[in-house]
Amino acid sequence: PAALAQANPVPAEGGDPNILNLPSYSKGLGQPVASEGGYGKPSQYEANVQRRPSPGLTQTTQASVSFAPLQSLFGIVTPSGLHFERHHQGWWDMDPAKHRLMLNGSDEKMLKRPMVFTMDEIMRLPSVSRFHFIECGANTGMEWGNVAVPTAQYTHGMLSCSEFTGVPLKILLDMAGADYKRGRYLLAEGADGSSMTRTIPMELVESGEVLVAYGQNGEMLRPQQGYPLRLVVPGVQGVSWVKYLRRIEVGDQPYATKDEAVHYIDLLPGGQHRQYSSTQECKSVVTTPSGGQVLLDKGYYQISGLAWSGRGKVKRVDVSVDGGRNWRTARLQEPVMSKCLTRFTLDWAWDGKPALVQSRAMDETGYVQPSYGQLRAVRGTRSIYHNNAIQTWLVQESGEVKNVQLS
Amino acid sequence: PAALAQANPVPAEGGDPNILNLPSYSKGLGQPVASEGGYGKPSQYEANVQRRPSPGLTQTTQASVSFAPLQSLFGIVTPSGLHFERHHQGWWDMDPAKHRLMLNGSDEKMLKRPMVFTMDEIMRLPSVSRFHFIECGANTGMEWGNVAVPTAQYTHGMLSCSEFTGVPLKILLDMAGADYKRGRYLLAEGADGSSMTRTIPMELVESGEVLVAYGQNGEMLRPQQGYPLRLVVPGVQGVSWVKYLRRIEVGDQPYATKDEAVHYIDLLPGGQHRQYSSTQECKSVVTTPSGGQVLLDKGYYQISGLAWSGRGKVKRVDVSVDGGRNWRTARLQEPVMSKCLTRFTLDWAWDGKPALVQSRAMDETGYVQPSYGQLRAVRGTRSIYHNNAIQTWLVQESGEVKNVQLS
Amino acid sequence: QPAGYPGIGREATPKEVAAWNIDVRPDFLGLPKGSGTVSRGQDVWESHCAACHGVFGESNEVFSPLIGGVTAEDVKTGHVARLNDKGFPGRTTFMKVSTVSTIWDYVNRAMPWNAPKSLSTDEVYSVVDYLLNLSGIVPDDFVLSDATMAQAQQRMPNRNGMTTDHGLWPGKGMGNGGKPDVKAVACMKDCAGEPKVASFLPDHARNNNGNLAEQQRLVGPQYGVDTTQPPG
Amino acid sequence: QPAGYPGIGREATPKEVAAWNIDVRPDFLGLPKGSGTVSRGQDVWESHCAACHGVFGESNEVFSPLIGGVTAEDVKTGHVARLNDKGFPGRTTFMKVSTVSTIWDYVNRAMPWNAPKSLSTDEVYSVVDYLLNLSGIVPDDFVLSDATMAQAQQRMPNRNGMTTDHGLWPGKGMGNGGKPDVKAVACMKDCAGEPKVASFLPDHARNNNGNLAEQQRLVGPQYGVDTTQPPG
Ligand code: HEC
Ligand code: HEC
Ligand SMILES: [Ca+2]
Ligand SMILES: [Ca+2]
Ligand SMILES: [Ca+2]
Ligand SMILES: [Ca+2]
Ligand SMILES: [Ca+2]
Ligand SMILES: [Ca+2]
Ligand SMILES: [Co+2]
Ligand SMILES: [Co+2]
Repeated sequence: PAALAQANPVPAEGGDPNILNLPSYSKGLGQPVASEGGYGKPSQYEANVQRRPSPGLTQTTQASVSFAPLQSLFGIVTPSGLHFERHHQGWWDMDPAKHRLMLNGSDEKMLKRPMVFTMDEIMRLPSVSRFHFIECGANTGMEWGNVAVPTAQYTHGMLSCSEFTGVPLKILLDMAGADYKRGRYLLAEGADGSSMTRTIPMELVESGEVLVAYGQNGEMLRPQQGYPLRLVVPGVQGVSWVKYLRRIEVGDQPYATKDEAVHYIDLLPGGQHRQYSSTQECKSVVTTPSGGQVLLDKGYYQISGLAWSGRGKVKRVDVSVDGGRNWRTARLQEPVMSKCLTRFTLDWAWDGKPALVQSRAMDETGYVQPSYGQLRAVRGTRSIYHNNAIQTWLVQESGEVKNVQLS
Repeated sequence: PAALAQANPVPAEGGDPNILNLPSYSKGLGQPVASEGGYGKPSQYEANVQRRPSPGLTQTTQASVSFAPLQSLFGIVTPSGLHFERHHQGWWDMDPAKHRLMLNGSDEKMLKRPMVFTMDEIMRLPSVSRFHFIECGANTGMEWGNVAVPTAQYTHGMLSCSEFTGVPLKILLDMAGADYKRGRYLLAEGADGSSMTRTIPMELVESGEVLVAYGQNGEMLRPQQGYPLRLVVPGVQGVSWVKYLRRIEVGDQPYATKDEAVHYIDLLPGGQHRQYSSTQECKSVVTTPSGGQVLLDKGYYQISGLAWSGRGKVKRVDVSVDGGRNWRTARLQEPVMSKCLTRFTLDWAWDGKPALVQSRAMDETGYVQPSYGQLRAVRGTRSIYHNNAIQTWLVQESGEVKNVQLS
Repeated sequence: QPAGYPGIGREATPKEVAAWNIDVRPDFLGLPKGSGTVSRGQDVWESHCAACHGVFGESNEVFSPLIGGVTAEDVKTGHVARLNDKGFPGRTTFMKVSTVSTIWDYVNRAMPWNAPKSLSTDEVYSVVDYLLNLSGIVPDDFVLSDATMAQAQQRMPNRNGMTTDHGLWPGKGMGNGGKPDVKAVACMKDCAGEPKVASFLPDHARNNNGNLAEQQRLVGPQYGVDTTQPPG
Repeated sequence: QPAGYPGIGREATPKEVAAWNIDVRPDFLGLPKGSGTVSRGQDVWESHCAACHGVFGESNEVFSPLIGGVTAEDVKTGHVARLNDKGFPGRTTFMKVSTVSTIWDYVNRAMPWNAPKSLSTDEVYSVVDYLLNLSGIVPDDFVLSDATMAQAQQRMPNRNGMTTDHGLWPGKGMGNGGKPDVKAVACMKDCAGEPKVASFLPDHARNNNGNLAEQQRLVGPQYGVDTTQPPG
């Protein structure tokens, strides 16, 4: 169904019929407990809030993306049913009792002993639970050259945030007796058809941040997110968070796998590609208001959005409603966590005139999110990955909000 | 299906067949993106993880409870599909476009103007997002006299924790011009058949903590949790978090509604009842290991559980494996938030002998969770509500874990 | 218009407030004019309530009994003596409730359970009158009305049965200001005596909540016990 | 047994490691013995690959083209010149990839897409040989094997096309140690010139991603615009 009219007029009949005539649910008996088979679903009125592919973006549906509906989400937790998807060879629902994790070395001396773990064993080891964002390196990739898609879902929706639970990979490597001196690179490998592989720096493992995770938002990972096991690599692009994780190899060289030698490489002006670019730099986006929405009234609005950094905590977010000439500092919603989404908000009274709404995040390293001009001056316009430029939404006089880029 | 055997033996054939014979999913093409209608579901192998009513506890299924499966949850966020349910007259899926919130006074002078809001209007106002637990006042109520149910799901499962998003009620009361001097009590009322009503202290509203909430874990509230609007009253028992919220009245007296005059009152030795008891005091429970589980091996386990307090942050959790003679202080998982679940963990090497596992939480006020003996010395054994005694799980030599109470 | 958020929200009309402002307080604020009799109440009860609650409010088929357990002596003292009787099975509504407004308000807003808010005001007065009569609070000829409800209140069997002297009200108007009733100490070593198991589920009850093997995840540090089998 | 967590995990057997340790590195570590020819590769290609990728690897029906855009000159320089040509449509696999091991490893683990890991080692050598030949990297009679792959590597058209001199590797072994390439400043007042909209979606494309009215929540501070209707 299309949008409803926003109206709360002083009623003609001396009262709003929705108040004066009691609805059926005020006068009847409702549904029983556990009536959805012991696992509840959203309201029927929320059917518009879906993850969606972008038409024409990919040629197949199994090597494809569905985008999280950022424009409709609150706070920082992404409901697991709306978590963005990126598959290279489709998703599977694997029997966890048969799943195994192997640790081996690129050569015989890299590990004291190669090891095999069952899920039972992994879930018995010491675990931690941490909130982190995951962003695909290609998020906002369609927008490098110019505006390509209309809403925050499509511009920024390869982004989600969850509470992950798992075992620090360091614990497993210690058990296997890894040679941390020689073994400065890890290969993570999945059990699906693509057997996705990515090179991971040992530094992140040693920091205790990299998790062999089975839990997401309190329950097990969803099949689309790698059930029963995925690598969690906070701050690093999603492709490295290998799903259906079956193997970790400790090595002394990077692996130049398909998704780090043909894709997820950044084309620079001059024709060189940056390889092994992995960190997701500081970025933000306003989700309310955002492209494809219509503001129906002048007056008060709360500008709201998300900020994040692959290098640590978000320190500050500034918001402009005049296309970047003047900025005000937004409120950051606690808790502000490292390598995690941070929700920001700011009061705004819309005067009904065109407005260019932007947000600009800064992280604890002092790094400031760049404008398109600043980013393109270094990286050109033909990359696909790691576009963290400031997003601009144009609120038109009609109230309609459009995705625009400024010169 | 019943439990699988936990085994990872050194394989006879020189290798585990689950490794040597590649599974079909390593050799095939998986499922497309957005293949579950744009809203994903858990794995088929997680079907045992459900919210469940306790057989025989209630006579109807609409005035009833389903319990969250705490023994199977990770971290602190409760997946919304597994959030416990407590309905008094069933649940409804209400059209948010027709839902209204009214503010009025118990007399004409209590508010400068009674007001009506649409959902559109409420969602336009300044909002915050905060993580809080919600616990039914009757949680663990079956256990006041003696052991009644076998698992953590039934002993403690009227407990959940979410990121809630909504408007501080104070903002609405300010708009309506509430008389904060006279109006020290609020009545919150639902729109369902029960039109649930509870008295709320103005002090909690003034603190900014009470929210008129529409968001839960990033999406809208689920119908079972009050879609489209519920009151969030951090630290206070669930019944006060009125679902389907349609009205707030500011008054100068408490209201003695059915659920604060016939139920949710605490029977003391001597026959008096405590009325308007609302705060959920500091409490904790070990979820791993817990009743109904079987430990299949001696050796390392990570004891894990949840702690919370309606008076603020959890400061410390101690764990005993000898029935309370000796205690060790557990690790608290960051972030530790006020009136929110806190996950604790502790290493444990099970020697295969009977063990009595307990946890004891302390909050930032210095309050220490009591033993059954300490609690019953004051409140007797015939109350139904506010049982925050230390839970004991007996790990038997067979590995089977039982719910027990100690003398 | 309120300052700060122009255009958001509007003043409620008197008709609207009247439609929803249905609560009745212990001081009877909110109680609409009207009246009812015991005999009309019995008619209402038998046609709209008895199927669920039993003819005398004694049924526990869909909920705990409403009626029973109170005595003429309780009506005098305002304390229900049987609340102290551990042998008495269950605690009925009228054993607990101290305020007659509570019953009126609740029946008016929520009963009959499957058709709440379907009774007229006088029907509510009548059926509450009937329940008060069944409980021995008012005589057969008592007319319950906005004018007489205070008399009924004076005879509520448990009217003196409530206390707010506790630490669980998170505000200042009632209670003791938040002081907890139990003061435990976090002893760390050699704390209690030898622990003895005093209560546990008997083996014959182990399957009462269903097969626990089917209520635990299939993988993990431990599984669910198959409670269709005897222990061991 | 490892210390700390006795009984958890076990040593992998050599057979098990061999079954899963299939990766091939740029230095050819992991490359199994074997060989293949262009003509056998063409057979493999036509029966197992061409349906999706086109007979000459040129198809964009299921994925971007694998073949095309590289020249004999590129094979000499190790830089694909067309990566600099903004007019060239798309960027093929062989325009980008700098390491032949990458192709071998990927075909071996993941292709054919609908039946990964179904090719024999020699079939993988052959089909990769065929792709190298299509790209003008190896001659028609080139036998690709564990012994000759290094020769092919020396002729990869984009072998000099990669750099790790950037700040996006979160480790020490590569990159510049994490130094960002863009240094923006958080100006607060009168910052840029008059902002001008330089790019936006043309009106005729407004419904390209479906009706946006159906992609927004039905209630809230704003609704979705009905993109089946013209703007305004
Ligand atoms: C279809 C079944 C049904 C019918 C008909 C019904 N009730 Fe009830 N009644 C219930 C249930 C179930 C509850 C408990 C509701 C809850 O859990 O909050 C209840 C609760 C009550 C209570 C509160 C009891 C307590 O201790 O909380 C009163 C008083 C009551 N009913 C009176 C009435 C009256 C008067 C009528 C008729 C006008 C009536 N009921 C009709 C099922 C019914
Ligand atoms: C059923 C369709 C299909 C068949 C058959 C198939 N492919 Fe593919 N191929 C794909 C798709 C789709 C991708 C992209 C996968 C991804 O997104 O990761 C791909 C990717 C590739 C790539 C990597 C290209 C790049 O730039 O990432 C190579 C190389 C390749 N295929 C070679 C082969 C070979 C060799 C065969 C036969 C042995 C084969 N393909 C059979 C569909 C197919
Ligand atoms: Ca290897
Ligand atoms: Ca009132
Ligand atoms: Ca308005
Ligand atoms: Ca019964
Ligand atoms: Ca073992
Ligand atoms: Ca096509
Ligand atoms: Co990606
Ligand atoms: Co409750």
